[in-house]
Amino acid sequence: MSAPYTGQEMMAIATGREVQDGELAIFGVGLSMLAGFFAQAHHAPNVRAMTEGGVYGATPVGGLPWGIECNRISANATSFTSALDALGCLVASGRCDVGVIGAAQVDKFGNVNTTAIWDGDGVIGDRYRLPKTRLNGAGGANDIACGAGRFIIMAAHEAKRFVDKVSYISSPGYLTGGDARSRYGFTGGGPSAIITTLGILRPDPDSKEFRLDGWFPFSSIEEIRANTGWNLKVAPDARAVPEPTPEELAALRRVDETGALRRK
Amino acid sequence: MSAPYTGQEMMAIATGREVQDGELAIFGVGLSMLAGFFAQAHHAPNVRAMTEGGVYGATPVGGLPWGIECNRISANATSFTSALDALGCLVASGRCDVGVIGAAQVDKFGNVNTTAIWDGDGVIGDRYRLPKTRLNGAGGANDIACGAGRFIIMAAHEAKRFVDKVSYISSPGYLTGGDARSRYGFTGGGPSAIITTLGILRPDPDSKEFRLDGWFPFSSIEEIRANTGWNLKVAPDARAVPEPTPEELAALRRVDETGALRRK
Amino acid sequence: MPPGKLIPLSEAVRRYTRDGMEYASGAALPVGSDAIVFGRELLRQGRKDLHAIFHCNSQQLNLLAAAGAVAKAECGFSGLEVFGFANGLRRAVESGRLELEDYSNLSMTLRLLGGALGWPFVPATVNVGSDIQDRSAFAPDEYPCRSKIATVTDPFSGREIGALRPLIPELAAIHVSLADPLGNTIMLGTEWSRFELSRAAKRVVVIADAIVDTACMRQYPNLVRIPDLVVEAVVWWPFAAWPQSSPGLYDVDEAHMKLMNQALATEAGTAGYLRDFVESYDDIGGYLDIIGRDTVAALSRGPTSFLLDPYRSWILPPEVLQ
Amino acid sequence: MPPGKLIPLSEAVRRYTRDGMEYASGAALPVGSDAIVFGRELLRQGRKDLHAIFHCNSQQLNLLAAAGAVAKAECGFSGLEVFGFANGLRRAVESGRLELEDYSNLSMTLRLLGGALGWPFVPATVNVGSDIQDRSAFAPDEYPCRSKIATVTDPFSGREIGALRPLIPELAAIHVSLADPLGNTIMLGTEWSRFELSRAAKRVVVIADAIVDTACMRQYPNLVRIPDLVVEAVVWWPFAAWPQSSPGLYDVDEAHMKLMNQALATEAGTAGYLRDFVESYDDIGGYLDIIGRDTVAALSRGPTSFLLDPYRSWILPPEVLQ
Repeated sequence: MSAPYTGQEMMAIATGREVQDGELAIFGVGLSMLAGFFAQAHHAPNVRAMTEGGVYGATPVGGLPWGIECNRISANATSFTSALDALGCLVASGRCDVGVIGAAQVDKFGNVNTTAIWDGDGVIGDRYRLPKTRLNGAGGANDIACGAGRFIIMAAHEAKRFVDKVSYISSPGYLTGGDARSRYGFTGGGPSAIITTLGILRPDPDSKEFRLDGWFPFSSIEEIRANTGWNLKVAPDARAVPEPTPEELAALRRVDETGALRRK
Repeated sequence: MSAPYTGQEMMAIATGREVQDGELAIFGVGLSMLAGFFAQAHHAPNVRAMTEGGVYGATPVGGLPWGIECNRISANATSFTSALDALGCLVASGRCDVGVIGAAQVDKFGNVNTTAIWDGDGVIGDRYRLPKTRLNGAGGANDIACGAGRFIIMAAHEAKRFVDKVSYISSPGYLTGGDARSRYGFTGGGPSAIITTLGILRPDPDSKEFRLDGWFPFSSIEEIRANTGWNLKVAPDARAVPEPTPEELAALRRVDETGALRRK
Repeated sequence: MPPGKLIPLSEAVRRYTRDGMEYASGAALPVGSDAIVFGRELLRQGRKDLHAIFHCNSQQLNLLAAAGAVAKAECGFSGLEVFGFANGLRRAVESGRLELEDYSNLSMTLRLLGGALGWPFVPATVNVGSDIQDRSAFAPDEYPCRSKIATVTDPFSGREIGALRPLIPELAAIHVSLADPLGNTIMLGTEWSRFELSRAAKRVVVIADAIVDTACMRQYPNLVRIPDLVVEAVVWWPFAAWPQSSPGLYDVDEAHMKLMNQALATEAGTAGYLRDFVESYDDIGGYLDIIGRDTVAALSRGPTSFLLDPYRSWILPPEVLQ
Repeated sequence: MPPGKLIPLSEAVRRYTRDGMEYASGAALPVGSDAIVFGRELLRQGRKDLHAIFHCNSQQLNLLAAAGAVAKAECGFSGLEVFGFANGLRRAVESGRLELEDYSNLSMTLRLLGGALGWPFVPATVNVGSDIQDRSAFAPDEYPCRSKIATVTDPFSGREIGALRPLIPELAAIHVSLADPLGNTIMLGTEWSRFELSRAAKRVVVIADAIVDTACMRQYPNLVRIPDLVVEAVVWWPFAAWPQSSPGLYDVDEAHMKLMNQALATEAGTAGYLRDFVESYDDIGGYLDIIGRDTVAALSRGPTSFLLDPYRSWILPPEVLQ
């Protein structure tokens, strides 16, 4: 890749483009937070950003925060409340417009697994059994997936991660597709996009199966299909995702002041 | 009455005697608050007193507070939280040991009406109709009556107020008596005493009907029965209530620094 | 730094209120923090048929009810504490002009919490078994009423408890001690249920006794329980809770509390009160004049005024705000 | 003024903990406020078979799990944020030595809220429809599981939502920034769910980085979200959250976060960590020595240290406290 930007930077910018000005938005740590603050620095100056612990009005200082309550994000907050407030009153209530979550595994209906990986066929089975690899659990992502108006999933595009059916639903996407979500009392609408290291998937409006919507300039339909564990359909209007503009890159790099995204 | 104390003072002291050291206790404004702080000043130095708005650690300054959040009680608080905390987390949860509430009307099972009085036979009837006299509503008293470990009712002893059946249950006592309370999910045990301007009533352990337990030195069984609207039974061990000791009176008067209770 | 979200009181009422709306105040117990001045402005602009949602009655609801501007009200306590019955509200209820739906002080908070969390109902271990559950002024023919407070069965124990209807008021006009121009706020004194209300209401306007620089909020972020991201507009109005109290800023005006409640006991008294204390000022200066400048000064020297000390240096002067 | 409720850390662990108990920490997200030092003392006193209730995993749970002191755990997030997977907890789960029941970060708070309010269940619009509802490590044979998260029908709309089990832990050991000897406390930084936990737990011990005079609380009563009347005992222990951060007091110790998590990835590493960082100190002075006095000084000069400024003058010196 000879582009004047890294794949991580493309992914952060593509995610940030999903966030609109004035929206109430919740970001996790790491790439997700950089994507959110990039949006704020570039095209969404009035985005109302929050973290799930109830830290409001803050922008990170001194580099990428180590965590949602890191001193790097607590240093210039205007308000500290609580998890009940942030995840309950603002997210599960349906007030939050958009959230960004990560995924260790994601399936064709946008269901997310961040809990564990099992041996063998990867399926847990009807009896709960010990996982081969324990991951981080749902955290606030389940709450965002249930409550936020829409949410965006970020994931590394590899066939083992993009599976037909996740082995454990930590955070619900469209479940079995169609209107399956409507059986539950969710206040949120479901995942609007999966931003990957290679491109962007979006759900078919009816079946809710995720289709290829765009490929990053350094990728292709073929590469993406080869790295997807289900038979990925391509949306009729799929196209190459525009590469970062100089303004976007400059804004992102102001936010990513220690260059965390440029190292990869 | 030639006693060196007023009837109001006797009533406050009798109420205060019900509060034990170390208890978590909730008091309303007026006489109830003076009774509580008298207990703290006299025999219960470690009573954990609170008001329903979530004002903790405060003792009134400059006279009887006008209200639960009056500056006279906000001036030396160690903590301000909220109604959800005080009435919910501390009272409705069952954590509060004792509460004191007032009553415009109380019946033989300790049910309290503070909502309204109706014309005619005083009964609202099967259809909600306009009251003759609108009172103050339930406030926090319903929450105390449902949630506090036990509660004490304070009321002026008059036949029109001590009725066979209140016309509206604002705050539940023992409802229809016996174990009627157990049908509901209440965390609290019910009223342990009615302290009146003339004496003290306590519930029969089985029927939960209130009986005369004690008369103030300036009153009598006869006067109390004559001022009670149901056929008041007298407990086998009923006796005259001991008059205030000099120490009790001194403690009460330190609390009642503007002499609100001495004027009547 | 101003204006940010700072707008005049009259503009806030014009922009965010309408006849017949569900209007919530942050009304705490009747002697505490409430933006009574917002109610005065509602009357000045002739708003009517309001559905008032007040945690507790305050002099605001007492006044709005006396003036005939409220058709329905829901609250947990309808008196004025040691100041007695609320004569204006009482008169409106007894005449049938106002339907008053009774809850308790906890159940009003729980209903706001339910609205804040987006729940369809809120569990309650209170109010059940009493006439608060069985009677409804809004559904007078239903007895015992179950459309107001229902019951629900705990799926774990099979035990039955109460179920309250959540509240999602169209507008909350919440009194706070301090706000910055962005809408970050500090409450001194108990929150009562203002936190839950600020998350439950569709729109929130805060009315602050004083405006401070945002630097104050960055120094005390743990005090900012209602942050800018839920606030639509900020109104600066000193003595906004008068004649009630605002801990740290001013004490209750005992004489006016009594005068006001006495006036609201009759139609004639109410008319006089509206003339003298609602229609009689043009701006903040005129408002402070009707309180009385001596009274303003005396009430500001209350026993809680030390509570304001840490924030005084950040208070923005009037010339920046008007 | 001291001691009031002030007791030594070792005494608090001796008096309030026991093998097999339901032990809750105020653990916030893994880089934030948590009394990790309380967990170290649990290990020093050999406590085992704990049922850990952690809103989120922290280095405390990671350590307790690695050392084999936890038989069951419930939490919403089990990682270490940007520091990666929690190796000690992970190893204990994968080996089957520890049953980890999964919830989400909101549902853990809601369960504490339900415990605080005395509700038999808590409504939830989250967790349903996922394997968090359908799977239970505590009831592995039940599928789809409904004894962990049930459903309940809204009596008003007929709509079905989730019902969570409330939490009422036997003990909560909650980290706070400041406490007075009576048990009034100030948290700087997000509360996370420490407020709800302090009302849900049967007993509350607070562990404070610094002890202040009660006059501080009277100046800032709105900051005192956990007041003395719910607190059983107060422990003073500086850098109680190390290597995690305590906003206003000290920053996260990045090097030790990594060293610790790397050590906990193996049995041998864990044994070494216990020897060097758990069993290796006799008192607060010795504890600060193992952190490193230079590190202590450097971490205290973090970007949030201005948050402590308003309270510094009330901090009581060590000689009064020991």
